Amino acid sequence: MYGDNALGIPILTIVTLLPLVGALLVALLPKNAANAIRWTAIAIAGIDMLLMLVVLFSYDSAGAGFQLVDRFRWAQGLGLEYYLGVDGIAVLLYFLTSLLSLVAVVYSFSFVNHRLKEYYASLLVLETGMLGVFVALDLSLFYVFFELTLIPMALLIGVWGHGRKLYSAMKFFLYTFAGSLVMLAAIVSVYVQASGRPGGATLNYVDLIQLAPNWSYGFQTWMFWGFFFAFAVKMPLFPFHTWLPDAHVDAPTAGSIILAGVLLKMGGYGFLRWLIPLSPEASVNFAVVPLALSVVAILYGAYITLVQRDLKKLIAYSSVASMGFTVLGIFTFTQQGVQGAILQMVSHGLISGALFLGVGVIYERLHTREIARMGGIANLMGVFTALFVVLSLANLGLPGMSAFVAEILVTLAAFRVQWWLAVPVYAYIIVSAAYMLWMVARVFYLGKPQEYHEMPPMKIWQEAVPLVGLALLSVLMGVWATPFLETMEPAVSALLDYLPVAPDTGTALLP
Amino acid sequence: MPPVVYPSVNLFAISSIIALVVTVLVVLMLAVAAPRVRGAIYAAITLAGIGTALALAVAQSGSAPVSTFSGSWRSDTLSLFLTFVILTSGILAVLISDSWLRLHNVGQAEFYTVLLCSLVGMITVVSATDLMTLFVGIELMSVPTYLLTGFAKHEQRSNEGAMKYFLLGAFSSAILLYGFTWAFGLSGSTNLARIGEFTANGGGEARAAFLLAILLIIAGLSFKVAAVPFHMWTPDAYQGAPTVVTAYMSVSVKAAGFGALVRLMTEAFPGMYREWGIVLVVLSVLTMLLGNVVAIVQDDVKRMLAYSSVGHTGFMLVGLAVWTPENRLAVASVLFYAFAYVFANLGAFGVLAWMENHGGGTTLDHMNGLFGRAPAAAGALSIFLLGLMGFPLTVGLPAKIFLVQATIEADYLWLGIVLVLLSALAAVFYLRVMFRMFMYEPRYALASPSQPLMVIGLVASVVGTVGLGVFFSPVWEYAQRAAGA
Amino acid sequence: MTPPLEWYLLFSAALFTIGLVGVLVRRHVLVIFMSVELMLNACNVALVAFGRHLDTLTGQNFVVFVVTVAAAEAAVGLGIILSLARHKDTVDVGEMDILKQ
Amino acid sequence: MESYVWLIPLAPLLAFAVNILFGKRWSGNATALVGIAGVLVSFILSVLIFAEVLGAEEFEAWNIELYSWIVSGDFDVGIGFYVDQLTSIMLLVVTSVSLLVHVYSIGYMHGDPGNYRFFSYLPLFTFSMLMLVLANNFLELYVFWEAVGLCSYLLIGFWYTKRSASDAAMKAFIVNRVGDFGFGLGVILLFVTFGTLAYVPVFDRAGEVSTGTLTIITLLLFTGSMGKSAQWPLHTWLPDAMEGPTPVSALIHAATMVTAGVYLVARANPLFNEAAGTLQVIAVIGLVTALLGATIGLVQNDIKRVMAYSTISQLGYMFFALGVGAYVSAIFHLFTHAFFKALLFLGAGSVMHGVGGETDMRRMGGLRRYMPQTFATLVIGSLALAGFPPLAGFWSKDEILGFSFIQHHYWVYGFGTLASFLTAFYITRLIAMTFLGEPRFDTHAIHPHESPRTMTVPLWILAGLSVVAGFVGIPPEAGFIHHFLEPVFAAHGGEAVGEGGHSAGFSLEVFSLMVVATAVSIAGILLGLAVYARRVPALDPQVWAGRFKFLYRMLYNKYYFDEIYNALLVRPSRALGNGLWRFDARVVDGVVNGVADSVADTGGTLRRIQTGFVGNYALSIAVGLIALVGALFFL
Amino acid sequence: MELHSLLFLAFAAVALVAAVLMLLSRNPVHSVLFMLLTFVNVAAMFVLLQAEFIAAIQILVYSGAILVLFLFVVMLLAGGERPLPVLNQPLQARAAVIVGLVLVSELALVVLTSTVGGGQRGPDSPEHIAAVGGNIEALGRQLYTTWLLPFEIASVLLLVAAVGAIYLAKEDL
Repeated sequence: MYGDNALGIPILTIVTLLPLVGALLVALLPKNAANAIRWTAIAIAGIDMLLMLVVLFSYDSAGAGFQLVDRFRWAQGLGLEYYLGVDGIAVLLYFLTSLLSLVAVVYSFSFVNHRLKEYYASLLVLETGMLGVFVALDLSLFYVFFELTLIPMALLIGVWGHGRKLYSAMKFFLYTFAGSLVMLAAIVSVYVQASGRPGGATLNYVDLIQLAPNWSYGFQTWMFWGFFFAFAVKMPLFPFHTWLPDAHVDAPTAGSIILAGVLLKMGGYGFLRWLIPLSPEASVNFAVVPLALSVVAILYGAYITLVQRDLKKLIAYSSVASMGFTVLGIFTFTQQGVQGAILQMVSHGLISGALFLGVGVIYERLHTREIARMGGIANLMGVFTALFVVLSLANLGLPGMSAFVAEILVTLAAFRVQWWLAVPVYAYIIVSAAYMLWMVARVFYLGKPQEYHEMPPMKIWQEAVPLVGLALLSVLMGVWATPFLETMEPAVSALLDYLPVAPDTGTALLP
Repeated sequence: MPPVVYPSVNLFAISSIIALVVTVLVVLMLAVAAPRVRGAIYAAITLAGIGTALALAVAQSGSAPVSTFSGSWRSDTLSLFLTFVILTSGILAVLISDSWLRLHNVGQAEFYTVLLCSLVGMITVVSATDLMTLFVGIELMSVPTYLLTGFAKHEQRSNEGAMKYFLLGAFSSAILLYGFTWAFGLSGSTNLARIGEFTANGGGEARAAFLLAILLIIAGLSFKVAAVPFHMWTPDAYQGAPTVVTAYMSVSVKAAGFGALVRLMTEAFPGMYREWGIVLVVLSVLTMLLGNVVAIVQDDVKRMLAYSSVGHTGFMLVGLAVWTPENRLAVASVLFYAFAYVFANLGAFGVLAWMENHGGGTTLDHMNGLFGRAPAAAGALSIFLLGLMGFPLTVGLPAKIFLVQATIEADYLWLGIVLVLLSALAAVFYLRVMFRMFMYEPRYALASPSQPLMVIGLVASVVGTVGLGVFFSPVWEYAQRAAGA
Repeated sequence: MTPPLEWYLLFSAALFTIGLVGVLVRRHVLVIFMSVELMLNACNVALVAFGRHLDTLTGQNFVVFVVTVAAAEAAVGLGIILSLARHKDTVDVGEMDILKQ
Repeated sequence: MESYVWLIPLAPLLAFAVNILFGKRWSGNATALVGIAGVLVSFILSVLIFAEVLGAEEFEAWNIELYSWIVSGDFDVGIGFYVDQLTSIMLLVVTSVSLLVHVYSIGYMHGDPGNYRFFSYLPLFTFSMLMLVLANNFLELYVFWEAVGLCSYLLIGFWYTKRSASDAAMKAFIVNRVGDFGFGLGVILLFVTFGTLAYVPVFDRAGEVSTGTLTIITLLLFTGSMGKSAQWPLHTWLPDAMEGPTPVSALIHAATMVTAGVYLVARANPLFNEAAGTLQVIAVIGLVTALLGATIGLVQNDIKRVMAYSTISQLGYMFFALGVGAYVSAIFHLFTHAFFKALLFLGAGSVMHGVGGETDMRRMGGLRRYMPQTFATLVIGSLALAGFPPLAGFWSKDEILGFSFIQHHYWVYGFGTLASFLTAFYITRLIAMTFLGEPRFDTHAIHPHESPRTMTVPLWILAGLSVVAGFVGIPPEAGFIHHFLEPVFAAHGGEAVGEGGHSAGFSLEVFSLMVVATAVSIAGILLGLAVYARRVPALDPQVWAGRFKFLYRMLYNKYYFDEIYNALLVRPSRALGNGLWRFDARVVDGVVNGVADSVADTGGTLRRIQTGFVGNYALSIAVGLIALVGALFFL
Repeated sequence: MELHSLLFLAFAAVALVAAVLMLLSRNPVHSVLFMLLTFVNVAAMFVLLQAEFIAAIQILVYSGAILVLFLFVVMLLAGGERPLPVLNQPLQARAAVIVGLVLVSELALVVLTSTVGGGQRGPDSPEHIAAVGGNIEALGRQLYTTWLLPFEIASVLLLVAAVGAIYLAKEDL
């Protein structure tokens, strides 16, 4: 039952499903036991995080293939499996998920006082969904987890959000749901296609990558587009990104952290784990589309960010640009590109998660997200300012922080594919510096908040520690990226070997 | 004068309907003998009856297909599968109806009589292999549903819904009958298999006439399953009917109607599947589109669900439309969908009925903040709506997947994608209800009469919706066997 | 011999169409219902004619059931009309419009 | 010493860490002392390394790999150190100036509430700058290239509540990023071309690569230099950077960071040598910048801005020296310039300190009486800048001009000499306006005073260095520095010292050029004194400004570069952003919402079909029926 | 033979005209009477087709029971005394006529272009029927043997119709 699981216990199952159990636990607590609910949620998320460390330490980063596998057939005769496993592409994102979930849960401790039970239950269900996405190796299971994230996220936005929260929640849900339903049709196609093989139908990754290269080009084309929309919406890739600013602006802080930190990565992960392996030839041939869109996304996102007046929207649009690098890196199909893309996902998870937390810190004190109504925060909250500025610098790709490594790798990869692709992309570093510094100056340095609210210092465990921790992780990745890159190396190499591309120049098949 | 030769009769094959008819008699006699009986005694008797019928159907499921009564009845996996579906919806209907009947002082004996008779009709519809039996069965299915629609006889909307349903139902029955007439006249037999022999080669010189028969039949049955443009009665009748009745008939009539369609198309006209297939493709697209689009603009949840049920008819039609003699999945996917639909849709209407019993209503405003007032009800309704939406871990997802799979098998991928996109559209109105329940402030308090049977019914529906969403494979395998039979 | 089958069928088609048009153009609930009966009658004619042409009594048997069904429908229809009459003393389907859109 | 190199950057880094974490709670000069301690360690180590490099018979460059930073496929970049003669000189310059600025800042920053931040950023900068010069590969260089930019940003915006400081900091960072944009692409192209970024293999194989590729690479690298070293057209940030505290201007914006561009070109000389086209571009840009800076410097009234333009101009000198292949001369000038320009800035800081923060020279005058030490040191610095023999500036500047002349770059020589004349003139003007004549400030409100010892001592040290630093370059092209640096530039076949068909040392040709240079310098000084000290009526600056109104306006407004960039780049960018945003809302999102709305509208229309009238319903059925039956004729 | 055809034409003509008049007459009672006329003519047609039993129940059930029931209800309802509602949707009327014309031509086209008499010839030739004992005898035999199941189910249909109709029509319970 537990394939080559070194630990002998179904650790991935435990880690993945523990939050779901926690959600049930929370749901069973009495409504007015506020602190009990909070502590239970924190305990669950914390234990999950500890178990995640077990996963990390028992993961052999030099090993190829999937590790810590849990596997059994759950639909007899249909060939569907419950199949969990991590490889180098997944393990970092898997870790990131539990980290940011813990941050979100802890952050919410005193800031959420309304309908607590539902809140924490939603957060925990969301965590299970996200964790599952990164370890599910059967397409059916993947789809289940992929969709499972929708409802709690929509609830988080709709119930605990601000502004046009219902509109945003609805938009978030429908947009991503529509994308993933097309993917569903593609999954069913895979199933039908795969059911003709000798061993019976299958949807598991390991079997599918044996089959996919033999599929006709026409079928691969359909696979490509079928999966593309789901993940492009999730990323979100231009022009499917418009749900993102709305969702971010109206989401509660914890929701934004999760949304930016983890949810968007599901798209990039999906590209790597499913779209490309299932349409190897078509991915290479159609790569020009995501490449072009990602270049547009980077510049388009950056320029729009330049004129944002809402702090959350600013960071949200900057995410569009940042995630553009992920897509760009992936579809270069070079070692540097793909590794850079994964690194960018992890890095963006840390940085944007922390930035949104920072926005929360400000919002809790000033009750506004409008940059024009902020200012001079540096005079009142020095440490916070320092942290936020560091994170902003990380976001604009300052060397020594994680985003730089990712961006330089991706740009290098793009350059190798087509030099003129890299030139506009790299111009991003100018624009990103402009908007981040402009924001920092307006929010922290100049002026005073319009209505001088009291600015209590940061709450240590809820605000300061997560910010410091995330910033430190980003710095660690920035100054010593090798271990992270080595962890993903075997998986990325395997993926690239699988594709019909030249190892150095990737998609250089482009005209 | 030659002696009368009696046909061989296998009573075991029709034992389910015998059990139901016996139950009808028991109920009627009890009503006559003890008119003052109160409480859940009728419900208990009815449940026992349907349960017996279900047990007898299960008992038959192991044996080989039985054809009896001069070939007018066949008990095979297809009919048994649909019998399960119908009887399941019957049981759930009884469970959720009890408290409404008692709260509104509706004649229980009459209600259960009519309900049981409609079950007899539906089982006949799905088991009949002869046009004559089928026609009588369809009428025995329809007439009780007209009656049930009007069962809240003190409510004008109920009367009016019944009136419309009745008039249009009779109208479409006539169209259907005309189709049967032609099918009989062209082949000289009312037996489906015999007709099938005539149409095996595409109808020969009578091709046009056979097509006429097929199209008339499709028109007539499209009315029963509420396919566009024969669906117009649906919103009015569904909204006018007592909610429990809507719950019941929205799932069972559809299942039986599709059973009849499947039988007729695949047994009587299999040789002309290209022709009727394309017609059904067009109908399915129209139906999916209209049902889901108009549902978006409804403010009454009951009416919204009525339109959504039109949409679901469209989805199911997709499954049948892509039928080919080789495509085993087509019929199986329709069957599975019908089963899946029972739990989700009946459950959804059931929660509406629950709310009405509590003094609430069925408009969108009534849904506001339901989660705060009645978390269990809101949670249940959410699960049902997610099921209808086709969300993972509910039965709606595999149901939709199998339909799509069938389209792919038949190289009709675009139809599958249309289906999938319209499912996404459908999410709009289901979500809106959920949003109301979770994100709005409640408007009023709910009374809380005890409704034990209702709760059992709803819990059973939840279990069905979620349980089948995870462990769908036995049902799916059974459906595939039924389709292969 | 007897007139050809086609004549009967044409007659049946005409009768069916008249019934159908009747359903569409009349607002009196009973007249609508009678139009439906007309359609059923058209079917009956065709059934009997087909049966006669093919030397089978199945058509006539079918008619027996059709008549039975018509009777049952009539009973139910009148029941519904009467229950509706309690609220609205009308036979005009045009006035039955609380359910729409 | 090879195994202790890592201590050089580490010491200031530790100082930074200690100060940023704990400095806030400390009172007095504790943070300053921590900073000084850190830099002092670096300084001592640098001296030791210099001694070792100097003492070795045949010094082989140290190439130390610290750890593997990024490994991805064939992209393998580590963090490491590369120490050769050039590095050791740069280490000396950086650590010594840094040390002096640290000491000076004790006095200068005394009492500033952000003291601890200042003494955190300054070591951080020192660390970054040291890493920059120590880097052993291009990506590492790039990283610390940006890191010093960050420190510059932080320090320019040190008084962040001031709008102008904040804007200046942003501007510095963004303009530098424009340069880095090119630099980064250059690094990437380097890697794509060579398959590695480490100095040694890249330089070894420079000759194997086509000139075209190398030209592009070097041009891209030079873009980075233009940004960092404030070369035209990316020079606009440097004058604004004067918003930072003056010690910062001295350290970062005069002595060290801004010379990183020069260092880059010198370091990558094997590449540049192969790209003649690039060298020409560098020469032209350097020359343009030298003139641009010198001319604008003529009319500015802000004491620090004058110096800033002077820095721009002097950097231009270094670049055209590089452009004509005089690498050593460029480094020599970098070396001397570091001392006298730091001295000038610190002196200016001392002046400002004395007059309560005033920077406008029109409100100074006659300060000589109040702050004699500052005056004396500043005069030494000015003379060094003006190229007055035998001060440091004379030797290095003269060598550049001489080299140009001897190498037959006569136009370079001509314009260089013109710039030299202008330099002498504006620095005299600065001294005259500040120290000579009568006070033009309110003597009742402001009581100028000499600065404390912590400030004057560094001034004197720097003044001493400004005097003697030039001697390492005597005789021209054959001095100590030339021999010392020869391996760096000769090893790769560059136009090494003493080659090129002319004799090094004091030839007649060289000597005559020196005379000319001295004459030009003295002419400039005399003219300056005549105009601003003596106030010769015929030379009244206002009259001349009126006469050449257009020219004056152009100079006074710095050739309108800021305005042009605003109109051509900044505003269009924002307009583009706004346009795209509107596009996003109306078109991209509009399509999404439009689809939703149109579906709802369709639904609204379709629901009206449901009239409630049975006849209509039946009609629908009937129409469906005839449509179906009609279809049979087509099936 | 000629006579058969002539009679058929006559009956058909009268039936159709009566049917059209039923549609057109304003008074529901008139409608019922025209309906009766149609039914009688159809019954006569059944006789022509040698379906005597069917003709009989056509008269008995339709004319005798159902139409009388209609008349009863028409009288019962107060609405019956009001002037009959007129269709006030000209579009609907026009559409109905067009639909009717299209439908009848489509049906006619099918009847005339397709082979409609090609079905399986059954065992119930006139000789066979005569041998069994006539139309009613033969019909009865089949009804109670071959069609036993639908016959029983039809009985359930009548039962439920009765129960339901009574429940709905009942004043109160």
